[in-house]
Amino acid sequence: MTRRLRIGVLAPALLGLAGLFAWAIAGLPAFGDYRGPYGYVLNRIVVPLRHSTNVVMGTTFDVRGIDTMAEEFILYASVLGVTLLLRDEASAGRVERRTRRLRSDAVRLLGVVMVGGGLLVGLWLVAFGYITPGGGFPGGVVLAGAILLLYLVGSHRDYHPFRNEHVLDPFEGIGAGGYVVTGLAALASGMPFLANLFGHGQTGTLASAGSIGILNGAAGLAVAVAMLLLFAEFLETYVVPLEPEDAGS
Amino acid sequence: MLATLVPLQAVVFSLVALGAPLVVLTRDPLRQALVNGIYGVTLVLLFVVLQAPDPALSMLVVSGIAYPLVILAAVARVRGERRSKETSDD
Amino acid sequence: MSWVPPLLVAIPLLAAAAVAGLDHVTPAPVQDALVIAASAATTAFAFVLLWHAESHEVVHWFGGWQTRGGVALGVDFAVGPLAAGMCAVIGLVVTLALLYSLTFLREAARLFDALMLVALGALCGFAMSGDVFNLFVWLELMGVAAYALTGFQVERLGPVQGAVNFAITNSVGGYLFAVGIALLYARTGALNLAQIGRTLSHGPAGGLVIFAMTLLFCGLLIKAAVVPFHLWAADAYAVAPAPVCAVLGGVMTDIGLIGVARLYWTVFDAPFGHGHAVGDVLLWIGLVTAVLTGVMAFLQRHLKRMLAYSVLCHIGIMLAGIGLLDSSGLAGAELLFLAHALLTAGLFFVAGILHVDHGLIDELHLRGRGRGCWAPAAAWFAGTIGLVGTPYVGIYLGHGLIDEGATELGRGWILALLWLGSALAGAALLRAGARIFLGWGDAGDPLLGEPFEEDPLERHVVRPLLVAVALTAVVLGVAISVVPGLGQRAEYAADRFRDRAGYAASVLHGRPVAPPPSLPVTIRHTSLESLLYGGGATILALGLALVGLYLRRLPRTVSAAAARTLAPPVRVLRELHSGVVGDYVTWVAVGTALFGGIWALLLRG
Amino acid sequence: MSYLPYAVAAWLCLVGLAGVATSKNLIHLAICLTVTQSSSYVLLLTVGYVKHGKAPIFKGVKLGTTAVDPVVQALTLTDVVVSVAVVALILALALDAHRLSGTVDPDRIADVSG
Repeated sequence: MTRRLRIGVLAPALLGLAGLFAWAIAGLPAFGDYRGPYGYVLNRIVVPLRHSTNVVMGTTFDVRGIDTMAEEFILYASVLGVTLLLRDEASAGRVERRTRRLRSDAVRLLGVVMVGGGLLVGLWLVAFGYITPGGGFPGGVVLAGAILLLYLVGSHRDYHPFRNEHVLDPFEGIGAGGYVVTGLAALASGMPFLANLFGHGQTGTLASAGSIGILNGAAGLAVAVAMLLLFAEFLETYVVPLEPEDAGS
Repeated sequence: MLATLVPLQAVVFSLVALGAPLVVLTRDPLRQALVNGIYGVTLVLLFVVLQAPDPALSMLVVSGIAYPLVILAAVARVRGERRSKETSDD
Repeated sequence: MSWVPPLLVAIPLLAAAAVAGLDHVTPAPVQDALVIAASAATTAFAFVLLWHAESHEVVHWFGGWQTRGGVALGVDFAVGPLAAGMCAVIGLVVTLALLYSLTFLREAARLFDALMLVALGALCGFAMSGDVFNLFVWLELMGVAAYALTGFQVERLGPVQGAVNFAITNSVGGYLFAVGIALLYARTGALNLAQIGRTLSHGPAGGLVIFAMTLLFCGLLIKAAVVPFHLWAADAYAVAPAPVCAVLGGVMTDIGLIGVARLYWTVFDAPFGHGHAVGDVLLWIGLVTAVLTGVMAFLQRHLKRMLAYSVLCHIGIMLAGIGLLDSSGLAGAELLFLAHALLTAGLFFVAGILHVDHGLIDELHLRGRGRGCWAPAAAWFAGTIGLVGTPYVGIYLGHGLIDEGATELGRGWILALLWLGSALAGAALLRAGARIFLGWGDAGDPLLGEPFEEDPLERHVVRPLLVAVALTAVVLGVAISVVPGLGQRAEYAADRFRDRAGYAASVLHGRPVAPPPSLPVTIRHTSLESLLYGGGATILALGLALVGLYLRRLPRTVSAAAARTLAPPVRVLRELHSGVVGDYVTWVAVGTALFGGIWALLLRG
Repeated sequence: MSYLPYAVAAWLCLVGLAGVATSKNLIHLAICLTVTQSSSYVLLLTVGYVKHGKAPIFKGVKLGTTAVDPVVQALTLTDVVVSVAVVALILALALDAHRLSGTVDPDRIADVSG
C-alpha cells in the first residue's frame, strides 16, 4: 500500500475502534468506584498471612509469584535474544576501543559519589521492597545504572570486566534459575510450587515474609544482570563503530 | 461530578493525554527520546496520584535509565554510521 | 493437589537458565544432553499429566493460594485431557526440533537451546493456565523467545525483516490483549477464568464485555495468524531456521486458537452462549483463512513460505471447527492440531535437509535435485498426503469430526470450502514434491512470480539424524488418524473442555468431575460424506498439482484465458502481502474494528 | 468527567497504534509501541483506583484503611518489564536492519513479499 492509502484505510479503522472504546467505557463503573473483590480481599489478608507490609510486593512475589517468574524469564529471553541478534555486530566491530577519560577530578569525584549513592539506593530498593515501595525490578535497574556510571566517569575499561558476558551469564542464570529452584524446593517438600517456605517473622522487618525476600533478591539479581548485559550489548554497538568499509557489509 | 476526580488527577491525566501524540509526532528519534522521557515523567506523576508508588518507581527507572540508555545507544549507532558513510562517499 | 503441572514449566525454564549459566564451564556434549533431557522429561511429564487428567481436572494453585469462598486468590493451572494432550505434542515437537538442531545449528547453539526451552515452558504454561493475566505473561514470553529465534540468521536482511514484522505485529496483539484484560477486570474484579465466567453469567453483558472479548480474541488471533492478521507469518516462517519453523508453525501458531477456545468456554460462553454469533464470526474467519491461504500456498515457490501458508490454511480449518461451538468441532480441531503439528514439523525438517544438501529453497531451482533421496522424498509425500486428509491418513480424523459437527448443525455447506482449502495447500506441496523429488513438470511457471535469492547453508550435519527426525515426525503425524480410541477420547476431552460449570466447580470448589465413561479402543469411524470429501480432496490436490506442474502444456486458448482471469487477482493478493509492517498493523486495526463491529451488531441487546 | 481517565487510556492506545502503523523509523516505532502499551497500564491503574484510597502499603497504617487495588499494580509492574524486553529486542533488530540495509525505515527493509 502507498502511505496515503494506508492512512486512508487506517483512519476509519481507528475511528471504529474509538467508537467501540466509547461504548465499552460507558459500561465501566465511574472512576474511583472499584468494586473488587480481588484487590479488597488481598488488602485484607496478605499482611496478616505474609507479614509483608507492601501488599503489591506480596502480590508480585507470593500470591501471583508465577507471573513474576515468567516476567523474569521474559527479561532473560530478551537478553539472550539481543545477544543473539547483535552477535555479528559484536564480532565484526572489535576494531578499536575508544577511550574517553574525563579529565576533571571534580567530575570524577562527583561520579564516584553518584556510583556509590546509586549502588546504595539500588540495594536499599531491593532489600526493603516488600516493606516499603521498591522491589527487585527498580532496584535491579538502579544497580545496573550505577555500575554503568563507572563506565561513564572512568575510562570505559573500568567497565570492561562487567561487560564480559562470560562473567555475567552465570549470575543471570542464577537469578532467573534461583526463582525456579525456590519454587521447586517448595514442591519437593510436598507443598505447591512457589509456596512460601519459611517462617514469616516480624511484620515490617527485613526477615519478614519468608520466601518473598529470597524471590525478591533473585529478581533483583536477575534484573541487575539482565540490564547490565542489555546496556553492554547496546553500548558496545555505540562505542565500537565499524570501520566505514565494514559498515555496508 | 468532579468529586470523584480530584483536580490534580484531572490535570495529570490531561498531561499524559497531551504527551502521547507529542511522542508519536516527534519523528526525529533523538528528540523523540527526550519527549518520551518527559512523557515517562508524566506517567510517573499519574501513577503517584493514583496511589501506586511501586509502579511509579518502576516507571521512573525505566523511563529515566533503561529507555534512554538503549534508545540513545541505538540512535547514536544509526547516526554515527550514516555520518561515516557520508564522509567515505565524499 | 497434583505436583505435575508446574513441572512442565519449571523443568524447561530451569534448564534454560542452566544452559546459559553453565556455558563455558561444561563441555558441549553435556549441555546438549541436558537440553534434550529437559525437553524429553517435559514431554514425559506431559504424558503423565494426560494420564492423570483423563479422570479428573488436574488443578494446581501456585503458592497454595487456594480459593476462599469462591474467590480465587492466586494463579492456577487447570488441566483437562485436551490441554494435557496439547502439552504432550508441544513437548514432542520441541524435542524433535532440538534433536534436529544438534548438528543443524552449531553456531550460537547455547543461545538457541536456551530460547527454545523458554519457548517450550511458555507454550506449556499457556496451554495449562487458568488465569487471564497469566495467559498474557506466557504469551509474551513465548513471543520474545520466538522473535529472537526468527531473526537467528542475522547475516541476511530477510530474517531481520521477518523478525521485525513478527515482533511488532504480535506485540500489538499482546497489548490489545492486555487492554482487554483491564476492561474485563473492571467489570468482574477477577482474573481467574472460572471466576470471571461465573461473574459474567449474571448481569448484562453490554458493550464492555463485547469489546473486551474482541480485544482478547484479536490478540490471540494475531498469534494464530488468521486473515487479516496472518501477514506476518509467511515473512517469519520463510526465514527462520528449519527447526524453529517446526516449532513456530507446528505448535506456536495453534496455541492462539487454544487460547480462543479456552477463553470462550470458560468466560464468554456465559454471557453469549445462548446464541451462535460469537462462533459464527470465528467460523467465517476460519473459512476465509482456509481458502485464501490455500490459494496463497499454491502461488509460492519458496518451500518454507509455501509451508507457512499451508500452516495457516490448517489454522483456518481448526478455527472453523472451534467456531462450530460443539464437541465434534472442538475434538476435530484438537485432533487436527495433533496431526498437523507433527506433519508440519516433519515437512519443515525435510525443507531444511534440502536446503543443506543443495543450498537451495526455491521449488523451481530445486527441480529434479531430490531424485534418489528416497527417505526425504518418502517423508515429504507422506506428510503431504497426511495434510490433505486422504481417508484415514494424518489430519483426516480431525477433519472428519469437524465435518460431523457441521453436518449435525445443518451447515454441511462449509465442508466443501474446508476441503477445498486443504486440497489447495496440499496441491502446492505435492507439486513441489513432484518437481523436486521426481523431476516432473516444467522448469518455469509464470504463476509463481519472481525467483528468490538463494541463501546457501554451509553446514556439516549428521544427515541420517536429520532424516530420522523428519521421518519420525511424519510417521507419528500420519498415524494419528488410526490410533485406536483416540477419536473417542478427543470427543470426551472436548466435552470436558466445553463444560463450563464442571470446570468452574473443579477450579473454584475442588469438586471432582463426573467419572469418564468407558471408551472403546477402536479406530473411530467417520461419515460417508467425509470419506467422499477426503477422497475428493486427494484427487483434487493431485489434479491441481499436475496442472501446476504442466501449466505450459495446457492448450494455448485455455492458458491464455486462465492467465487473463487469474493474473489480476493474483497480483492484488501478492500486493496485499507486502512485507511492510505498517500495512500489517493497519490490517490489525481494521480487523479488530471489523470483528468488534460485527459482534457489537450481533450481540447487542 | 468521571470517565475522562478511561478516555485517556483509549486515546493512548489509538495514538500509539497510529504511530506504529505510520512510522518511518524502527526506533521511533519502538517508542510508539511503548505508548500503545502505556494505555494498558493507565487503564489497569485507573480501574483499580478507589476514591480516597491510600496506597496498598500498610507500614504504619492501620490494616483495614481504605486502599486502592494492589493487584492492578502488580500487573502493571509485570507489564512495564514486558515493554522493556520487547523494546530492547526491536531496537536490536533495528540495528541489524541498519547494518544490513543502511536504513531503519520499515517500509524499505521489505526484502520478501507475496
